[in-house]
Amino acid sequence: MKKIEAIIQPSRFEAVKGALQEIGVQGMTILEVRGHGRQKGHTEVYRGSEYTVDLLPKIKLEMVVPDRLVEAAVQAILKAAKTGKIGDGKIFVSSIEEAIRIRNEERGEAAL
Amino acid sequence: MKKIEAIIQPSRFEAVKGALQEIGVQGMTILEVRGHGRQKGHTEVYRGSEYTVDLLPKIKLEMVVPDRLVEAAVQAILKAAKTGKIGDGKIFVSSIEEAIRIRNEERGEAAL
Amino acid sequence: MKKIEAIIQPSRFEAVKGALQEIGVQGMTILEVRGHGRQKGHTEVYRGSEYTVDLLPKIKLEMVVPDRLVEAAVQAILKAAKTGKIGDGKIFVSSIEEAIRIRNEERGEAAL
Amino acid sequence: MRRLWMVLLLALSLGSLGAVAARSAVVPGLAVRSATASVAGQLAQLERQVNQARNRGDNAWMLTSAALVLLMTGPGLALFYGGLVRKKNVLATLMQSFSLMAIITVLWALLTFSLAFGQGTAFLGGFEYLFLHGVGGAANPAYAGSIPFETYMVFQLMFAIITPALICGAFAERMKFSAMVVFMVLWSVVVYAPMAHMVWGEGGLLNAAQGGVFPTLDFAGGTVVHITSGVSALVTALYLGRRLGYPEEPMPPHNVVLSFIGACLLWVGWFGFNAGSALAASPLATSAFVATQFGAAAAAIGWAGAEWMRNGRPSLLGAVSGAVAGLVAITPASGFVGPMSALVIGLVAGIVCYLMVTKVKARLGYDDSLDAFGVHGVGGTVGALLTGVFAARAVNPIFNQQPVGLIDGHPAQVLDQMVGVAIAWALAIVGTFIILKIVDGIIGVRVPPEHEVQGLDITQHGEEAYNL
Amino acid sequence: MRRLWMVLLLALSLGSLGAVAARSAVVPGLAVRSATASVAGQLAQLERQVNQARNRGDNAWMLTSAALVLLMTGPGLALFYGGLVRKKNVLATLMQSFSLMAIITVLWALLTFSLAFGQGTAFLGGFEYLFLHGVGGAANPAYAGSIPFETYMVFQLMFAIITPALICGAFAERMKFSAMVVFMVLWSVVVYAPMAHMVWGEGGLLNAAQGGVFPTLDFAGGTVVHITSGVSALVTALYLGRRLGYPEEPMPPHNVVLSFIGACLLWVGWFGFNAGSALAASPLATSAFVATQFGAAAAAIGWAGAEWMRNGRPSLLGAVSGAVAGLVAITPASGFVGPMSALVIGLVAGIVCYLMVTKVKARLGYDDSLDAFGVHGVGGTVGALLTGVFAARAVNPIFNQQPVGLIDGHPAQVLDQMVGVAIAWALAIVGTFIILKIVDGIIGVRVPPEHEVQGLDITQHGEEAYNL
Amino acid sequence: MRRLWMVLLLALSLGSLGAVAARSAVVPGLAVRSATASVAGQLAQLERQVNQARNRGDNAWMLTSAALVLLMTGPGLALFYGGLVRKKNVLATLMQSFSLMAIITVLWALLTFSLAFGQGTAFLGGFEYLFLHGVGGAANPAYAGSIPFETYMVFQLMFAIITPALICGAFAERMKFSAMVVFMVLWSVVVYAPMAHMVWGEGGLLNAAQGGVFPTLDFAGGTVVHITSGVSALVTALYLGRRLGYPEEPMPPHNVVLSFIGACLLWVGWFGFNAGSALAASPLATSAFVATQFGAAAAAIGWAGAEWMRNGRPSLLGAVSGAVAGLVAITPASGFVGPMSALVIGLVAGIVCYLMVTKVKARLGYDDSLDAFGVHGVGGTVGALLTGVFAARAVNPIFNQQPVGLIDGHPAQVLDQMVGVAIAWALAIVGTFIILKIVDGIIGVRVPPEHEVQGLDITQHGEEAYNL
Ligand SMILES: Nc1ncnc2c1ncn2[C@@H]1O[C@H](COP(=O)(O)OP(=O)(O)O)[C@@H](O)[C@H]1O
Ligand SMILES: Nc1ncnc2c1ncn2[C@@H]1O[C@H](COP(=O)(O)OP(=O)(O)O)[C@@H](O)[C@H]1O
Ligand SMILES: Nc1ncnc2c1ncn2[C@@H]1O[C@H](COP(=O)(O)OP(=O)(O)O)[C@@H](O)[C@H]1O
Repeated sequence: MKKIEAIIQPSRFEAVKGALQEIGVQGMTILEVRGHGRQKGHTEVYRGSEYTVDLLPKIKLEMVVPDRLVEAAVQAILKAAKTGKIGDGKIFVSSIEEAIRIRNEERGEAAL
Repeated sequence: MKKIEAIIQPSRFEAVKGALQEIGVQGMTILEVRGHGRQKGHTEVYRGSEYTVDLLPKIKLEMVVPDRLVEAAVQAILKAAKTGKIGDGKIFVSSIEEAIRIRNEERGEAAL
Repeated sequence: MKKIEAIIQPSRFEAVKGALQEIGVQGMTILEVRGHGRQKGHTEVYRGSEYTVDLLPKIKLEMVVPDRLVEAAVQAILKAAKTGKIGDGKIFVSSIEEAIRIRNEERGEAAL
Repeated sequence: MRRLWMVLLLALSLGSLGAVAARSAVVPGLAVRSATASVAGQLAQLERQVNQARNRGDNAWMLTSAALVLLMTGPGLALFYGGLVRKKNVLATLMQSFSLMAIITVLWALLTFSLAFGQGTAFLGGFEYLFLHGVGGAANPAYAGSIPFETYMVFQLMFAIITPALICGAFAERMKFSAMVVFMVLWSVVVYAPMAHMVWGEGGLLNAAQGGVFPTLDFAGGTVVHITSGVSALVTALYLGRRLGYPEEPMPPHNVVLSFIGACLLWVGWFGFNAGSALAASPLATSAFVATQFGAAAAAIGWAGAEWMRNGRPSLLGAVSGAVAGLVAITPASGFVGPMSALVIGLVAGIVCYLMVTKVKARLGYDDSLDAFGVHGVGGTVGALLTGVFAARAVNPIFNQQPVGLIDGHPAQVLDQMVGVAIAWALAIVGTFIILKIVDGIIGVRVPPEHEVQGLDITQHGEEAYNL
Repeated sequence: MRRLWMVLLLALSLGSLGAVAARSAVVPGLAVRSATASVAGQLAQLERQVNQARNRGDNAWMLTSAALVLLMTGPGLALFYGGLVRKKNVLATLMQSFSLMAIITVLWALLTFSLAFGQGTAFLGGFEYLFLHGVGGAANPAYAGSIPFETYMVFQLMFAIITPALICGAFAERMKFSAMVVFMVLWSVVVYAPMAHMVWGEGGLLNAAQGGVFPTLDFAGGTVVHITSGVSALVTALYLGRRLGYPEEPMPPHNVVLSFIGACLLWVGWFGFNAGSALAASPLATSAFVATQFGAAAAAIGWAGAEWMRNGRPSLLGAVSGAVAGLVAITPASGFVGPMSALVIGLVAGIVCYLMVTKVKARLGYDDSLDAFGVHGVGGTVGALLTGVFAARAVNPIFNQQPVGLIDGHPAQVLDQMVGVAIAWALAIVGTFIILKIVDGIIGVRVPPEHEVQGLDITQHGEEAYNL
Repeated sequence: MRRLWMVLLLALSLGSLGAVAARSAVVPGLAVRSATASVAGQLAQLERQVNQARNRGDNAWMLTSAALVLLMTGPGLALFYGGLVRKKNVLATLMQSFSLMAIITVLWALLTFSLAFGQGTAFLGGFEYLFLHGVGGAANPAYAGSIPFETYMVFQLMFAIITPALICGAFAERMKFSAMVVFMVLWSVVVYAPMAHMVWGEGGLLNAAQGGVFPTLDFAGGTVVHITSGVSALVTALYLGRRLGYPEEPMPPHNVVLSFIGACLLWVGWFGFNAGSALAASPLATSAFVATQFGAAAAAIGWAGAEWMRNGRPSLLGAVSGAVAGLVAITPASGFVGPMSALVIGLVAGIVCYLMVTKVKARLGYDDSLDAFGVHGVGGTVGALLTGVFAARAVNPIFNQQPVGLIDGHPAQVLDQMVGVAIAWALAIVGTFIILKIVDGIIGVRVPPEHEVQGLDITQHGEEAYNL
């Protein structure tokens, strides 16, 4: 099993969710995060104090999928999230050793 | 060392925290997340626009524990978080290579 | 590639970000989380109901870096985040198998 | 699509501009007022004009007061309560207050104003004002000689709205919306209308201004508003039972800032409530205004001070809760007591309500979610009794210059106050219990547990307060 | 640094205390008022004093009303709208209302008050009040005999502010701020001033009180305020086109609590709007006050009830939207109809606007983001027409005791109302369309798509509403 | 448990219903008013009635104004400030304003009203009104002839509350609550009471209406309220030193929407503040009302316009800050200047305060957290001086029809204004510095650094604003 973490632009979220569902990835967990990277932020001024805001709102998706689905999921995300502009985000893949469904204590891929 | 990630129903959080403390798991990090899975959402209507809300509020716990504690922790979570209804959530286990306590730079299991 | 997760005091965040940038770590994702550990919380009273708040606000940084940068990044975080008081937080290191930049589909270390 | 629309609209507009073509204007002839009256006639006319002039000032204040009292319910009380519940129930809580603003208004127009202020018996008004028949621009001297009867009606309406809204604090986070609507309609008829009639209505049993059998002093609604609602709140809290998870699970207020805004608006609006109850912009209104300010201030100090002594720190929520408790307690007294008495009443109420809410409630174990009983029931009772103690003829010679309250030399007034209080308690308990039984039988009063867990906003109203 | 400052400040203060040294006080002599007039003289003087006394009461109410109407725009309407947009656009939405509070005020002082209320022609006022020349403490009987003309001016100013602010609901989340400013200045001159003049100005074409050619009943601004703004809103929504992602992407209100606060403040402020339009604290003001309350209540029930029937659940947003729709519809009628008619008008408006916003809009497909047209355009039109139906001489004998509305026995009034409505629609459509063309040509009305995605708060104003 | 309760309550209620048994009602005899007076007598009586009628109108407005001024502090100012701080300090910030609403009220009742408005000396009032002795329903012509003295007292109380609350902006996010309480009590006695007495009190040194030695024009509190608070704010900011992390660490407002709501309520409430200072619902009140609206509007444009030119974008926070600055500056002038002058004063104040807050403060490096000095100290000083320039006898013939301000032909008035300003600065600096020293010595004024990091909400009050 692999865990896919994708950090994407908030405005692409609905599209990504749809693309993943199409290829059969149902379960996922969504976090509101702030991202820092190459994408330059913007300046905000409050009563003369200037702040450079370089933490931009992003959506992070975490999903654990069977190994065979990894590449399909990555492709689905790429297709739906890509706008070609700096700040589109990243996908990271790592290993998961065990998965358990709390409801019925199923383990392994059956639990996903 | 293993990292346990548990996505649970918000209403079970206090019980899970208690169960973990009983078996000696103190340190953990808590995130408010939204989950998408089999559990069907609900419909919301704002001035005639209908939205199907399929991102439901969940609590995610992350804790890094020594290998020998993993199974006990999983059992504790299962016991406290299980209601038997769809949407109870998941537990994922993965490997952690290094842990460091910032305060005193201790490393490894001593840092947990 | 390694993933570094650091849970730090919110008040140290700007310093840590600066320290990481100095050693060349640009990309990172920031989450607002609540931490539970040795640091004891505080008591809040609302109309006579007392709550012990043992979930304290923390900032979690996640960054994926090439192996060679791991130790430098850890040191940078330690230096900037350490105050020596309980609650300074933890750093966890784990393996990442693949990284992809959504914008141009670059993979591996080039994507970081 | 957009273009089509544009063209259609432009066509319409050109057409209608044409309609202004030609039509002769008929200016209505000016009424000529001949004025050749004798001195006596002139004097009489002047007197009428003087009355009208005074009425303008009084009406200005009473309309302002009516607006202020509506402000107390929405957004005031709604926010006060809405901030105290959990995030998943905030809209449902606001909706309780807001729906009462709508429903009670219509009910009042059709029925309950007449039941409360028609002549009827000592216990309930008659039907002469059904559909507001005969409630117009002329004053009704039985109630207020210097303002339109219609002003009195709408001012009283605002009281009829906030009273049931106060009860909502007790059953917050677990009552069905449909059940609440039916409950409140029945409650307005069965509890509110009779109580208002007894205390303020023509010929009412407790009407102190018009020689009721047990003359109960209640300037602005200690018995009518706060005791009835607070005691009914207790009954509903007991009847519905505790919220799931109470008291083990922490249920801190989801947004204290909202409660703060609500409390401040309650304070400001309360000037309309109390000083408006003078029914004129008279010195008595000023006196009630001052008592209101002083009662609130002293009670905020009382509650927060008690916290400071017991917990080592005063809290904002404590201070605002105290202010509300003080406003409740000063309500019946506001038009009868001087400023120093107001300070005492406020201070006592702040401390007593603090103890009630933080100590007694915990010991007794009922779940009055937002302390509707602890603040309004208890504060109202304290205030009603202390009114009997501190009322002074120097402030309000209601009994033809005879002594009014205990300190003023009329100890029996305390007994009369007790009768009023007891009747209010009794009516609230019996009425509320019966209505709850009925509503529970027909639709059920409590939401199913899974809905309670998910939150009332989604399950009762299909919306969420805060979205991305 | 800190020390240096301290020293400097202390030095300054010691120096200035010295200045109080010595200077002889000259107490101005007291004016002695001799009073040896005959009875006739005394009577005449008394009459003047009586008038002054009445004026005080009326002025008290009118100043209160003016304050209430400003409260409707800020924070009322601003919050109502601000809660409905997405988080990234909330400050921009508030800024639209707030900047109008500033800009329209200055414009009014310099130009538009005169254009609206100067004598001029049947279509537009003259220039005699430019820079408020001659607008002072004395009453102007052409408008209001018992309050300073300056009071009338500032009361009307508050209407001139909220009217354009209402339009903002239609183009929310996508219009350039600079374009909005220019658009609104032009709109106030081209649409608002003529409409206000025609309906309320001396010699206005539709002025019912002063014998206009088509006497249109509009007590507090159904045509002048709500139809002009609502219809202009539709035109801007069509002209600008839909928001990116509409209607596929969900765009739920980011904070319904804010909208609730705003709606409640609108309701309370509306008492100033409608009852203030009596221009005196008279029984007519009370009547308008009551109609306002009843219209809002019935419409909230209408809208939420319709939701309950169609979706199985009433929503808070529905209830407050309904209340606003009812307030809109009762506006033109408020000083002409009795309480039972107000209930009917409210109920009809609540249901009609519900259908408009939830069914018709979806079918037609334009993106009136916050339903400025659906509520104000439609509600205003419904209200203006129903005013012709329900207006009664018993409430307001505006036509010299002749029948006023359809039911009262004057069916032709409905036609006059239609003329007024048609003119308001036409003026709004043509005026708004032309202004949009001009502004679009000069600066462009819509922000670039990437700014729209990022949000107007950051891109137009360089700030964010909510920070850590 | 629940059952037991139910039974108990039912028993109680049945018992008390029994008490209504029987008791004969004694209807108090009706006072018969014989009315056989001569014409002269009738005239005299009519005159009394006329005065009473006028007083009703004036009292209606003054009670409304008092309520509006309280609204300015809570929730107005509290939210304005509360939105600007970081999330961890919001409740502590609200608590500062709210606790002053309570504490200053009690202090005023016992002591400070007398110190401010008793006769006493040119510098401080006497003790005759301790415990509000003699402050009742009758008018006190030395202050206001047509309203109860008690109305005047409570109206002035609201000023005494907001003035110290304004200072809180300077030491936000770092002062101990206990120290704040003691500081404010002392400050009210040592700084506020004398200043109010000098400018407005009978026999006060600067009292322009009653022939003070240096007649300083201050209609509604430019010196008394804004300079004293703003300058004291500067002193506390310097004394306490900067917040930890200032200015390197970003400290953006945690919720600009709250500040917006606060600013709007300040604007609306300010009508009570300024127009209420006419102490009657007179044409002068209208004039002050208009000046208030115009000053706020022009200043919002001034500040936001300056931002637009310098940053390329106007901000909402800038616009509302500008409006507040304009309201501050117009305060002393409001009852003395015409509408066009008000526009000029507002515009100047908006620009000057903008430069002060954004440029000068940064250069000088003190940490006036929420710009209490930059807005109130600077705006108040600008306004006080410009009042001397623009005051016109046509608006307010305060000097017996003699010219009033510079443009009116009385250049010396500017000097008198400078004296008033200098005294206010001096008193504020010296008084505040001494009090700070004392309080710091006894309890310490600043929270420990770890508490400052954790936030004042938790450490000072044991609560958090926003919970799950
Ligand atoms: N090394 C990294 N580790 C974790 N998150 C990262 C990393 N680099 C980028 N991110 C996340 O991806 C987002 C987009 O990255 P950015 O560098 O701005 O653009 P791009 O990926 O198009 O080059 C960032 O805002 C951040 O949330
Ligand atoms: N494959 C997955 N990867 C990550 N999170 C998941 C995955 N599947 C489920 N989740 C999380 O677990 C929650 C519960 O899952 P769901 O499918 O609704 O119920 P159940 O686990 O009882 O079948 C989801 O809301 C989501 O947050
Ligand atoms: N085993 C763990 N797994 C995950 N997060 C942890 C763990 N232990 C601590 N943390 C996080 O680190 C924070 C600091 O830990 P704490 O025990 O309070 O202090 P310290 O690390 O100084 O001993 C906690 O609030 C929590 O967020």
